[in-house]
Formats: sequence, C-alpha cells, structure tokens
Amino acid sequence: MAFGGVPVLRGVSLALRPGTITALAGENGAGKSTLMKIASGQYRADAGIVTVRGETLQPGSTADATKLGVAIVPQELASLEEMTVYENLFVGRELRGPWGLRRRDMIATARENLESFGVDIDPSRKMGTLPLGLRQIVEIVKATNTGARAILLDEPSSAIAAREVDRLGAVMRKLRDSGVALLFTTHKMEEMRSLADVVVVLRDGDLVLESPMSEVSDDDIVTAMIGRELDDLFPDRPTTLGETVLEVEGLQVEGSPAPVDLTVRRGEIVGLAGLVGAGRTELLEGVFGMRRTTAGTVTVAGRRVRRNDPASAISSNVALVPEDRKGAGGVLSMDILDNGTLPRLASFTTAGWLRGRARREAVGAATRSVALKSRGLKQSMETLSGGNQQKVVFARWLVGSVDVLLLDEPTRGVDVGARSEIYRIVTELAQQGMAVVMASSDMPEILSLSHRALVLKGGRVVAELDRRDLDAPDVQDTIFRLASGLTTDPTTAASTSTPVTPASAPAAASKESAR
Amino acid sequence: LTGCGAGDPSAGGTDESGEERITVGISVYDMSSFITEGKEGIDTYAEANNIEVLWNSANNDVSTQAGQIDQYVTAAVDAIIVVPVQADTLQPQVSQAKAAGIPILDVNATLNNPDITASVQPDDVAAGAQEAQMMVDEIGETGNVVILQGPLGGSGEINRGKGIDQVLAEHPGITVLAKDTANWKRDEAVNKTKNWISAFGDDIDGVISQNDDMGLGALQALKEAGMSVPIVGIDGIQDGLQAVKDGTFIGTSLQNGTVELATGLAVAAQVARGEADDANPVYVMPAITTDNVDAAIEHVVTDRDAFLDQLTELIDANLETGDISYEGLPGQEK
Amino acid sequence: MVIVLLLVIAFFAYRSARFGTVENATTILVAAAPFALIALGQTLVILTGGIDLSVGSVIALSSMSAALVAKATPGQIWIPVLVAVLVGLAAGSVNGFVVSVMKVPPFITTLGMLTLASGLAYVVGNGAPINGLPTEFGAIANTKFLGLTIPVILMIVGIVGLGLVMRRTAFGMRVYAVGGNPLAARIAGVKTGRVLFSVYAISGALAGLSGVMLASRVITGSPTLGQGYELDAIAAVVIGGASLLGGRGTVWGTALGLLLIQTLNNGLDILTVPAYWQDVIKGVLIVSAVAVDVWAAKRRR
Amino acid sequence: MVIVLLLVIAFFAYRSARFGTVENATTILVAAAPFALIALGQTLVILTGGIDLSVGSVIALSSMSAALVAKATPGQIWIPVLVAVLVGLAAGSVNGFVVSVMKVPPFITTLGMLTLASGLAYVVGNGAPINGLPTEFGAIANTKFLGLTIPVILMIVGIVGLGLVMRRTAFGMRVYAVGGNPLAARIAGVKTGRVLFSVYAISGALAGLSGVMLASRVITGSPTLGQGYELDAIAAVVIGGASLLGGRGTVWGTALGLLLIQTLNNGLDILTVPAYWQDVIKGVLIVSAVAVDVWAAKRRR
Ligand SMILES: Nc1ncnc2c1ncn2[C@@H]1O[C@H](COP(=O)(O)OP(=O)(O)OP(=O)(O)O)[C@@H](O)[C@H]1O
Ligand SMILES: Nc1ncnc2c1ncn2[C@@H]1O[C@H](COP(=O)(O)OP(=O)(O)OP(=O)(O)O)[C@@H](O)[C@H]1O
Ligand SMILES: [Mg+2]
Ligand SMILES: [Mg+2]
Repeated sequence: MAFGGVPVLRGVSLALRPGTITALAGENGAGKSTLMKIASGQYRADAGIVTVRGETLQPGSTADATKLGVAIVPQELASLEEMTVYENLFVGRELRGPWGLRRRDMIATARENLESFGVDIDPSRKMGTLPLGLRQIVEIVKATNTGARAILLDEPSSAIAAREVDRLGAVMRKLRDSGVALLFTTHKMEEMRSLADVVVVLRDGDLVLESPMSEVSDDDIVTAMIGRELDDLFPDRPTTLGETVLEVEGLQVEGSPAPVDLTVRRGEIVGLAGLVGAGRTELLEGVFGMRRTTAGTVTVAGRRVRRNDPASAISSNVALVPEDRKGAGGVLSMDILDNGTLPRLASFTTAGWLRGRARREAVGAATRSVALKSRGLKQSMETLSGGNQQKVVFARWLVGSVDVLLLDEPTRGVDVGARSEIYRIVTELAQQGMAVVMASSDMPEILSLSHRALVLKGGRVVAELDRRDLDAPDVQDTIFRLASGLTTDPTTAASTSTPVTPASAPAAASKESAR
Repeated sequence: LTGCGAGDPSAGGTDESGEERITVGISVYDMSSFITEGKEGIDTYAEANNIEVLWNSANNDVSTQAGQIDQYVTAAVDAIIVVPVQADTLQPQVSQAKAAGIPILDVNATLNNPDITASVQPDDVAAGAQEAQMMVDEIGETGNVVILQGPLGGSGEINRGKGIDQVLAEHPGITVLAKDTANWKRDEAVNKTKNWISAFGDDIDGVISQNDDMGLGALQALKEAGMSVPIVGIDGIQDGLQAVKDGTFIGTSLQNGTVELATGLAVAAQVARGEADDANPVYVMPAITTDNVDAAIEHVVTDRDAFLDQLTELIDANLETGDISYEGLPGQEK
Repeated sequence: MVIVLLLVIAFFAYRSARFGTVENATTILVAAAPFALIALGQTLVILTGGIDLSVGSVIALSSMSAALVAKATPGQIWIPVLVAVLVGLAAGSVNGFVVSVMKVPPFITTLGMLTLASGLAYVVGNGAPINGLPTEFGAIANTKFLGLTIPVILMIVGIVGLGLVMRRTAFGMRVYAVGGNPLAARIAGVKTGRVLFSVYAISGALAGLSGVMLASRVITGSPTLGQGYELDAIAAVVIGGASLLGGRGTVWGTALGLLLIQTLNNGLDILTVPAYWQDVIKGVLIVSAVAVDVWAAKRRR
Repeated sequence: MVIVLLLVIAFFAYRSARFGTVENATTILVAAAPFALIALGQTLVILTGGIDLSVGSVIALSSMSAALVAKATPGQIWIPVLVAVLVGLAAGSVNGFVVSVMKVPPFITTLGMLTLASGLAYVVGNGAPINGLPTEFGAIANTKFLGLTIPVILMIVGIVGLGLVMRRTAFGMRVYAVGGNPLAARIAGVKTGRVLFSVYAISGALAGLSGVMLASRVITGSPTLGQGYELDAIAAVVIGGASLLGGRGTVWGTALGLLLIQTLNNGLDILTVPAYWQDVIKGVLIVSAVAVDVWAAKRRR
C-alpha cells in the first residue's frame, strides 16, 4: 500500500484467529489504521489479499466486508451526527416489520445494548449532541452488535475514561469467548496487557514483532515500536513557581450548574480530572472563549480577556489544544504549514502578506520538536495519521509565546515516544514560566505531571488535591470516588483531600449576581 | 370579510365619460421594456375610459400564466387580456373563461383557440419580411448575411423568422452564413456576433436581427472588430431608432407597445360593454428609415407625454379605420 | 416556519377578501402541484448532500416527449404519461450513474444535464413547441376527482407517501445516513452508490411526471416549460429546514416551504402588487422567514 | 483540467482555421471578462462553503444604477463606475450580514437577494432598460490599453491579484480555514463572521464592477443583463476543482474552468453548431471534463 508513491505498508501478513484478541501497536504513522482500512474494504491494497474464513474480500468494497462479517470502529469517528443514537446503531441492518421500520423495537434494543456498557443515554438523542467519548462508546456498541466475526477497533479507548475502558474490556472478552476475532490498536501498554492475547507491532509499514502477549515484556514492545529504548516517560516537574498568571473568577459556563474560580501560577501545571462528561472540556473552552460564558472574568498576566472571543484570548497569549482534533483542532483540508501558522497569523505577516521563510522556519522547528512524522510541511493534514494530526495541533502553539496553555487530553492517540516528548515540552514550557491547565482522562498523566489537580463532577469542582494528596498510594481510588460522587470513605477523604463544600458554590454564585 | 384591499374590483359606477365601470384582468408574459411601455398606454387608456385594470406578470412561465387566468375567472372580471408566454397555449383556461361568460382576448401572440373572443396581433411575419427586404435592398442580390434570432420556439422568433425566410427564398443569391439565438439580449448578441466574426471575418455582408437589442449588440461587436456592415432590426426601441438616425442601422420596424397594448384594452372594453362582438385588428409595423425616424423618436422618446395625451383619441380613431398601427408617422396613411 | 406561514396567510386574508376563499386555496394548490413533485425528488437528493439542477429542463424534455407521443397516439392517455416518466427516469438515472459511479460532483453533473436536456427538448421539436394536441391529452391534468385535479392529488399522495417512506422504511433511513456521513454509512454496510443512484432516478422520474402534468394543464409541449423551476424547488426544500450539506431535512418541511412560496406568489398577485415590487417583497420575505426560523431554533435550544 | 482544456482547444483549432487566431483569442478573453469578475468573487464565497446566487441580478441592478447615473452626469466616467461598485458592495454586504450575523443559509440569503436585486433593477428603470446613454459611458469598457480592453485587463489583474492574495496573505489563509473547518478556525483565533462578511461583500462589489463593464460594453443598462450568469460562474469554480463544501479550490482552477466554458461557447459558435445542439454538446463535455479530472485525480493517488 502506498500513498503518492510513498509506501506505508510493505508486505504485511497477519492472521487473526477466532477467539483471540490481537493488539496492534506502533508509532504514529506506522500504518496501523491503513492496515485496518484495507481489511475493512475502505482502501484497496496495491498487492495482496484479505481472506475472511476462506473467502476472499473484494478489494475496496466495504459492502463485501460487511457481508463477510468484518466490522470496524474507525479511529476518526464516523458517526451520523444528525441522526439519533439508535438510528446510528441500526443503520444498514434495520429492524423491519410489515408496516415498515420497527422503531420502538430498535429503541428498546439500543437501550439494552447501551446499558450493557453502563451508559445511560436516551437512544432517541441526536448523536451530534453527545460528547466525543459517548459517541465513541456508541460506535463500539454498534460494531460489537453486528454479529461480526472479525471486529477491528482503531484506538477504541482514545476518548473514553478508565471506567468505560473496563467495560469495553469486558465486552471484548465476552466476544472473544464467543469465537470472534478482535484486533485493536492502542498506545497504552496497560490496555494491551490486560486485553490482548497476541501482540503485533508495525514500524514504518513493516511487521516487526508478532508474539503471544505472555512472551514479551513491555520494554520489548516499546523497543520494537520505536526502534530504541525509552527512558523515563515522565520528566520532573518545575520546582519554582512564579506569580499568578491566570485568574478565573466566577466564570459561568452556559449550561453549567455553578460558576468556577481558578488561579494558576507561572510554572504550575494544574490537572483536571473527572469522568466523561464531568465538564472539563466545557471549563477549558469557557476560559478560552469557545463556549459561551454568561458571567465572570478571565485575567491573564493582569489583563482582562474579553469573554466569548477566542481571538482575544489568543492575543492575551492563551492557547488551547482541543480534545476533538478532527472537529475542532486542525483544518484538515489545509497543509501542515498553514495549520501551523493559522493561530499566529499576525506575527507572520507584514501588512497582511505572509512572510514565507519566517513561518516555514518557525513551523518547521515546532513540528520537529514533537517528532512529527510527515512528508514535509506541504503535506495535507488529512493525509497525516491520527496521532500526527494531534501533534500538529499541539505544536502550532509552540511557534509563538504562550502564557497560559490549556490542554484537553493532550496525549490522546499519541504514541509512547511522542508522548514522552510532549511531556518534556510541557514541563519545559512550564519551567520557562508558562501556566498549564491540563484536562486528562489518563490518570498517570495527571498524577505525575500536575502540581495540583481539580476533580470535576457535573460541571462543578468537587475537590482540589495538592501534591501531597497526589502522592498518596490510594489516590486513584480517591479521585474515582470523588468524580463519581460515591460517598468517600471518611477516613481517607478527611485526611487526603479538601472537598469543596456544596455551600461554597452558591456563595460564588451570589457574589456573581451582586456584580 | 372586513379587508378591502387595493386590488379588489370595485363594483359598478360610472364616471364622467359616461361609461359603465368595468374591470379587465391582464396577464403579460413578463415585464419586458415592450410591456412596460405598453402598460403606460394601457393605464392612459384605462383612466380615460373608466376601466379598472388588474395587472399580473407570468415571469415567462406558462403555468404561472394559467394560474393567473384561473384567478381572473374566479374573480369574475369583465374581460381578460392575455399577452401569452407562448403561442397556442392555455386551452383549458380559455374554455373556462368562455364557460364563465368572460370575454378573453389574446394580444401580441396568438392562442389559436376558437373560444377566443377577440384578438389584437402584430404581423410579425410581415415585420420579418420587411426587415429582410430592407437588407436585400441595401446589399443587392448577392451577399452573405447572419441572422440573430429570438428565443427559439417563441412566436416572435417563429413568425419573424418565417417572414425573413420568405424574402430570402426569393433572392437565392443571398446566403445565410449562420443563424442562431441570442434570446433577444444585447450582451448575448455581442458575443455571438464576435464569434461569427472570428468564423467568417469579412465574408459577412449584413446582419439581420429579429429585434433591435440584438442588432445593437451586433453593432458593438462589429465596431470592436473594426468592421461596418448593414444591420437591420425590429421594434423601434430608443437606441434602435437612434441607430437608424445615425445611419448605423439601415432601418427597423416600429412595434409601438404603447399603441398595440392600449388597442388591446380598447377592444377588450368594446367587447365587455357589448359595443362589438368580435374584432381582430392586426398591427402592421411601420417601416422606420432615415425618412421618418425623427417622428418616431418623438413618439417613443422625446415627446412621449404629448403622444400619450392624444393616445386615447388616436386609438378610438384607429379602431374606426381598422389600421391600428397608424400614429401619424411620415409615410403612414390614414 | 408554520407560524411564519400562518402570519403570511393571515396578512393576505386581511388585505383581500378574495384571498381567503376555497377557490383561491384550490388555485394555490393547483399552482403548487408541479413544484411539489420536483421538490419531493429534490428533498431526497438534498438529503444525500447532493443537488439536482436538472429538474427544470427535464420537465421541458418530458413535456416535449409526452406531447410528441400524444400527437402520434391520439386517444391514449397513459402512453404519454408513461413516456414522460420514462424520459425523466432516464435522465435521472444518467445523473445517478454519473454521480454515484463516476463520482462527478452533483452540481456539475446536474448542471450538465440541465444544459443537455434543455438542448434535447429543442431538438425534439426542432426548436418549436408542440401544439395542437388532442383534447384527451388535456384531460390528464384537468380531470377532477373529489373536487381536486389529478396533479393536486398526486401532490398530496406524494407528500404523504414520501413522508411515510422516509420515516418508515430502511430506504428512508439510509438516505439520511448517506447524507449525514457517507463513510459511516458505508462502514455500516449501506450500499451508498445504490442509494445515490436511486434518489437521482426518483428525482428524474418525478420531474418527468411533473412535466407531463404541466404539459397537459396547458395542452402544449414546450422546450421552455419548467425553466428555472429548479431554484424554486431547491428553495422550498431549504426553506423547509433542510441542509444542503445533507442529512437534515424532512418531506413535511419541504411541503411547508413550498406552500410559503406559492402563497406569496398568489397573494402578491391578488393584491396586484406590480411585478417588480413583488420580487422585492418576495426576496425580503423568504429571507426573513428563514431568519425567523433560525432565530427560533436557536432560542429553543 | 489543463489537459482537457488543451484537448478542446486542439480539436477546435483542427476543425477551423479561424479558431486559432490572435483575434479569436481576444474574442474569447473579452467574452470571459465579465464572467471572470463574478467567478472570482464566487471562488471566495465557495471557499468558505457558501454560494452566491445573487451575482447575476446584482449585475442587472448595478448596470441599471450606472446607466441612470451616467445619464444624470454626462461627461463623467468614474461616477457610474463608482456607483455600480458601491451598489454591488451594498448588496454583497447585506448578503454578508445576513449570512454571518443572522446565520441564514447562504443559498436562501443569496436567492432572496437574487429576487430582490432583480426586482429593484426593474424598479430603477420602471421596468424598462435605460437607453440613450452618453457615448463616454461606452468608453469605459471599450478603451484599449496595450491592445486589451479594460474589462480584460481587470480580469487579468483580478486573477493574478486574487491568486496572490489567496496564496500569500493572512486573509486568504483565513478564507480557506473558515471553509475547511469553521470551528477549528475559531479556535485558532479567526473571526469567522468577519471573514464570511468580507467574501460576500467582495463578491457583490465584483458583480457591481462586472455590471458596469457589461453595461458600458453594450451601452445600455438592462434589468435582464447578467440573468443566469451565476450558474456559469459557479460552474467555472466547480469545474476548476473547488468543493461546494468549502475549503478546497483555487483561483487558478477557476480561471481554467472559465476558460474551458468560454472556449466551448466560442468554438461551437465558430463551427456554427445550432444553439440546441450546442447545449447538448456543452452539457456532455462539461461533465466529461470533470469526470476525466476526477478519474485522473484518483489515478494519481
Ligand atoms: N490518504 C492518505 N494520503 C497520503 N498519505 C496517507 C494517507 N493516509 C495515511 N497516509 C500516511 O500513511 C502513514 C500511515 O498512516 P496510518 O494512519 O495508517 O498510521 P497509524 O499507524 O494509524 O498512526 P496513528 O497512531 O497516528 O493513528 C502516515 O505516514 C500517513 O501520513
Ligand atoms: N454516562 C453518561 N450518560 C449520559 N450523558 C453523559 C454521560 N457522560 C457524559 N454525558 C454528557 O456529556 C456532557 C459533557 O461531556 P464532555 O466530554 O464535554 O465533558 P468532559 O468533562 O470534557 O469529559 P471528557 O473530556 O472526559 O470527554 C455532559 O453534559 C453530559 O450530558
Ligand atoms: Mg491510526
Ligand atoms: Mg473532554
């Protein structure tokens, strides 16, 4: 398989056996998604064939793949946003009766299927109104309910939190036990460990490792992936904190139950933890001006930022790396260079005219610093692998000065090598005096990087954990309890965390209304 | 219902002209400049004769026109005038009008229907023949011409074309190099003619245009190519008459919409008031050449108000004589 | 949209006693019928994210074909109808093939068909309309059942029928899916090519039907019949709330949009607003209607 | 596309010696110029994912306004030009406002403006074209510099200039970003509303300019001038490879698309193909050209 003469898969042979779960690992751009797209009939391979239970797949025919029992959850979610959840689940295999569609039955079945994943969504809701994580779950539910014999999951866990990942694992095991062959990709070692029977590693389009999971160590896999050993994933946090640079006071995000206060100092990294739908994304978007806010102030380095105006936030040196890179991150139809310059246009133009060399140098340096795998700055964003798109969206802020960096799931879909690179950059930037707010569903990330972590639930800050709390051995459990609203074990809660009392929220609200 | 809008037909009443007030519904194909001029004539005549006019334009759509006539029948007007989008259409609507006892007239293009009460038609065939003859007179028995046509299939294009063909058939020495539509439009005609100039160059000896606008477009194209050949048009619009005066057109034929449409209304009123049973006067377009162009310009442009002032008498007199295109131009006989 | 429509109706009824009559309601319906047929087909096409610019000239071509056939087979009513629908179906199928198999953008495909079919409509009659049709031909569109002419009945049946199809059948759901996200639909096993092909074929066939109805109503076949109707049809669909990006819209919305346009046309005619002021008013009203709709949708949210 | 264009040119040159002359090349350019101006504006609008259906009637309105002013101020050349551009700019700004602030879909907004501006064009002249213009007015479009008339020069300057702007300026980049992904553009600090407003305003102003150039060329102001031009302009943009979904397309592609259409018009006229066969051939060729393009793009991958 080659794109524009550049090969991305070179003679890969792979067999999936019924009743096994295979993990497909590899760096960003190694060719994992491409392989899955060929197996599901989305792409036509230049050479070679795909057979399903002895039958040869007609190359490039998704319909044939479906018929042969191959289902896929693509990495870049392909959901029908204008249609309801149950319609998404049943399109292509609708339940029909003598009077046409049996919508009521579909809704009922959909509800059951969703409940088996522990999500309580109204199946009649429009898909587009769901957050990314929930949409991913619906996609997974869809693929696992088609009765397919081979299921391909391309980074199924990228947008969902630990609890849902556990549920996903349970479902995958159940499918395996009923004789389905599963292939999934992930950048998280622990997921491979807990789920996969067999691991396959791709590097630059070559299959470099295929082995039962039990026979390889984590380091073996990482080495196979990146061709070298990886040293420590998490760098040290900056030790000296400067003056307060970001001050958020009584910020009322539209649709959120309570206003939020937040202050971050230079050099400080603040983590935002919570379950899917906790309101972390809303908070970050509210601060940046992407999501409507109705009251409150945002101050950066002493200067008030106009609310609801991202351009004003950017000119105050605030940067946002959104979680949904396809929907909100990059402009896929443009090339890397243009995407890299877009937020900083003013600094690369003279009287509106672009200064070619300046921006090529700046964007080139920024993309190199995140080890972007591309065919040059002129490559179109949409032909980049998913992880590399994320790197561009991150790297483009590095071309100018940033005082406040808002990160929403910064390493989602990023390979281990690049992940440590991103951690290094974030801590370095913090060291140089940047304030970082990082929402993440990746617990180790929060625990290892942040100086301080806020736990959100239903749009409220329910707890603030300082470094000492974060170093506590049972901190993961504490956070989960706080985030899910389970009554915390009194002994641990009292000693390790400072829950924000419910009374303080109305207090903040009244302060706001008095203004 | 309480509302009484501007368009509601008022019932009965007579004015100082002593005639009973009648309502005439008019549906025109579109608001072209021809129709717009005609509307002034109609309004003038209507005011002088105690006629209420309901006016609708069909935007060149047969079906819209059918709907408008349905409406007039429903509203029980005293007479209906149709300036058809397309000749020979509206059969069911005409029958309905007849069944409802409402006289219905076709003006400017025929509906070709036995139930039509009266008809006021221009002689497009004669106009086509007239312009072709002017061309033959100008370039002689041998030569090459190009022909600019109206929108294909329209009655104007068909009938004027018929007239042109008749004359050219009598003069076999004249070759038609190309013949195509520019949809009555000046801008389309410029490009069409430019392309023909590319194709035939100096071989073109004359341009016969089925209307003045396209002829003026051809004039522009020839000018751009540094050529000068005789051009002839039909209609007698302001710029066309000016071109005749300047000598850049050899001539045109005056279809004075003001006169033609107002005559239509006059006939409709006669029929509705029972002053005439049927009438089918034909509007024969007077030829306009350098000899009479000044008078035509006065009627159409410079002295239009004066012309409108005496329009009502002119039309009534014309209906007596039967020569409805008479407007006192040099060369016209009463 | 319903509210805007009611307001418009109320205004006209207040201004003119002639507006609020049963006869006039019928007049509006009769005028709406030919648009309704093509607007229905257009709804399907737009739901898939496409556009069908060719319907206007397919009407012309099918009216010419029907007239030609009617002349050749006097006494027959069904043959011209059948021929017209088949001609429309053929044109639509070509569109569908070019869009779904050759992957030419719908705008270009159907613009090409607009030009092509219009040219063919002239070729058929050698540039002239076909007149002097047998009177039975006129019966097709002018016969009444239960006080309604056949085109009006077809319109009502079409709206209700297609509305049901879109709500109640797998085909309907797949049309929405293909328009919403073709990749997602393909992955779910929907034969997107087939769906695309069908909607264009249906749109063509309905345009053919509309063509013969129009031709029968005015008892003539004309190469200019239907000219420009495509814009009105698309406008009806979009006013009815559909998105030109596909995946969003309803048959019911289209019916409302159509009714709004036709009511405006009729009401302004009845008030005998001068033609050019009619255009000015219509332009402003259509945009305002949608603006109110957009604003209300935002408020509701 | 370049290859298809060359093939078409080669064919015509082979069939007629008159085709491949300098004079004829000029003829094509002169005919292309008014379309070029609106196609350029259209390119910007389509790049943002919108559409501007109103350009044709904005041409009509601005030609009428220019003619009116030219008559009132004989001897002045600049005043009519200025008025026409301002009229176009005003219409475009209204479009821009309605689209960007009131969030009415571009199709409806500009369809409304199409109707409205056309109505106003009739109102201005009370339904009639404005004739009898002073001769200086004709000089605007008919004066030559270096052997090229002013509209042709405007076209060339427009294509090169806008081509550079789109490739080389922040504005160009923002237009692509807004069309490619409005949400991502907002996150990157682009004031999307402002960009949207500008492209419609520019499109309107260019249509105004085109209107006065056309009016000056034929020395008349006419309410039907420019009728239907919008489809040709959009076709040029789409043939040139732009996506109606926005974000994709180039000024250069539009220029090629335009040249293809104009070359077809010219070549078929030169071969004196009858009008209706011209339509048939044009329809087929345009679709084929794009089909070849689509196929080649797939092969290249
Ligand atoms: N349509 C395309 N055109 C050109 N190149 C492409 C295209 N799609 C993918 N590529 C390239 O192919 C390579 C493999 O991409 P692929 O998406 O398979 O990577 P991946 O292993 O899934 O990476 P990730 O972990 O980031 O998802 C990348 O270098 C990418 O840039
Ligand atoms: N299990 C669930 N059932 C129903 N709705 C949910 C569920 N989880 C989340 N939601 C919805 O998701 C919305 C917020 O999701 P969003 O993704 O923006 O939050 P978040 O804190 O950024 O989470 P994450 O970043 O983990 O996706 C909530 O308003 C809620 O309606
Ligand atoms: Mg991938
Ligand atoms: Mg989030």
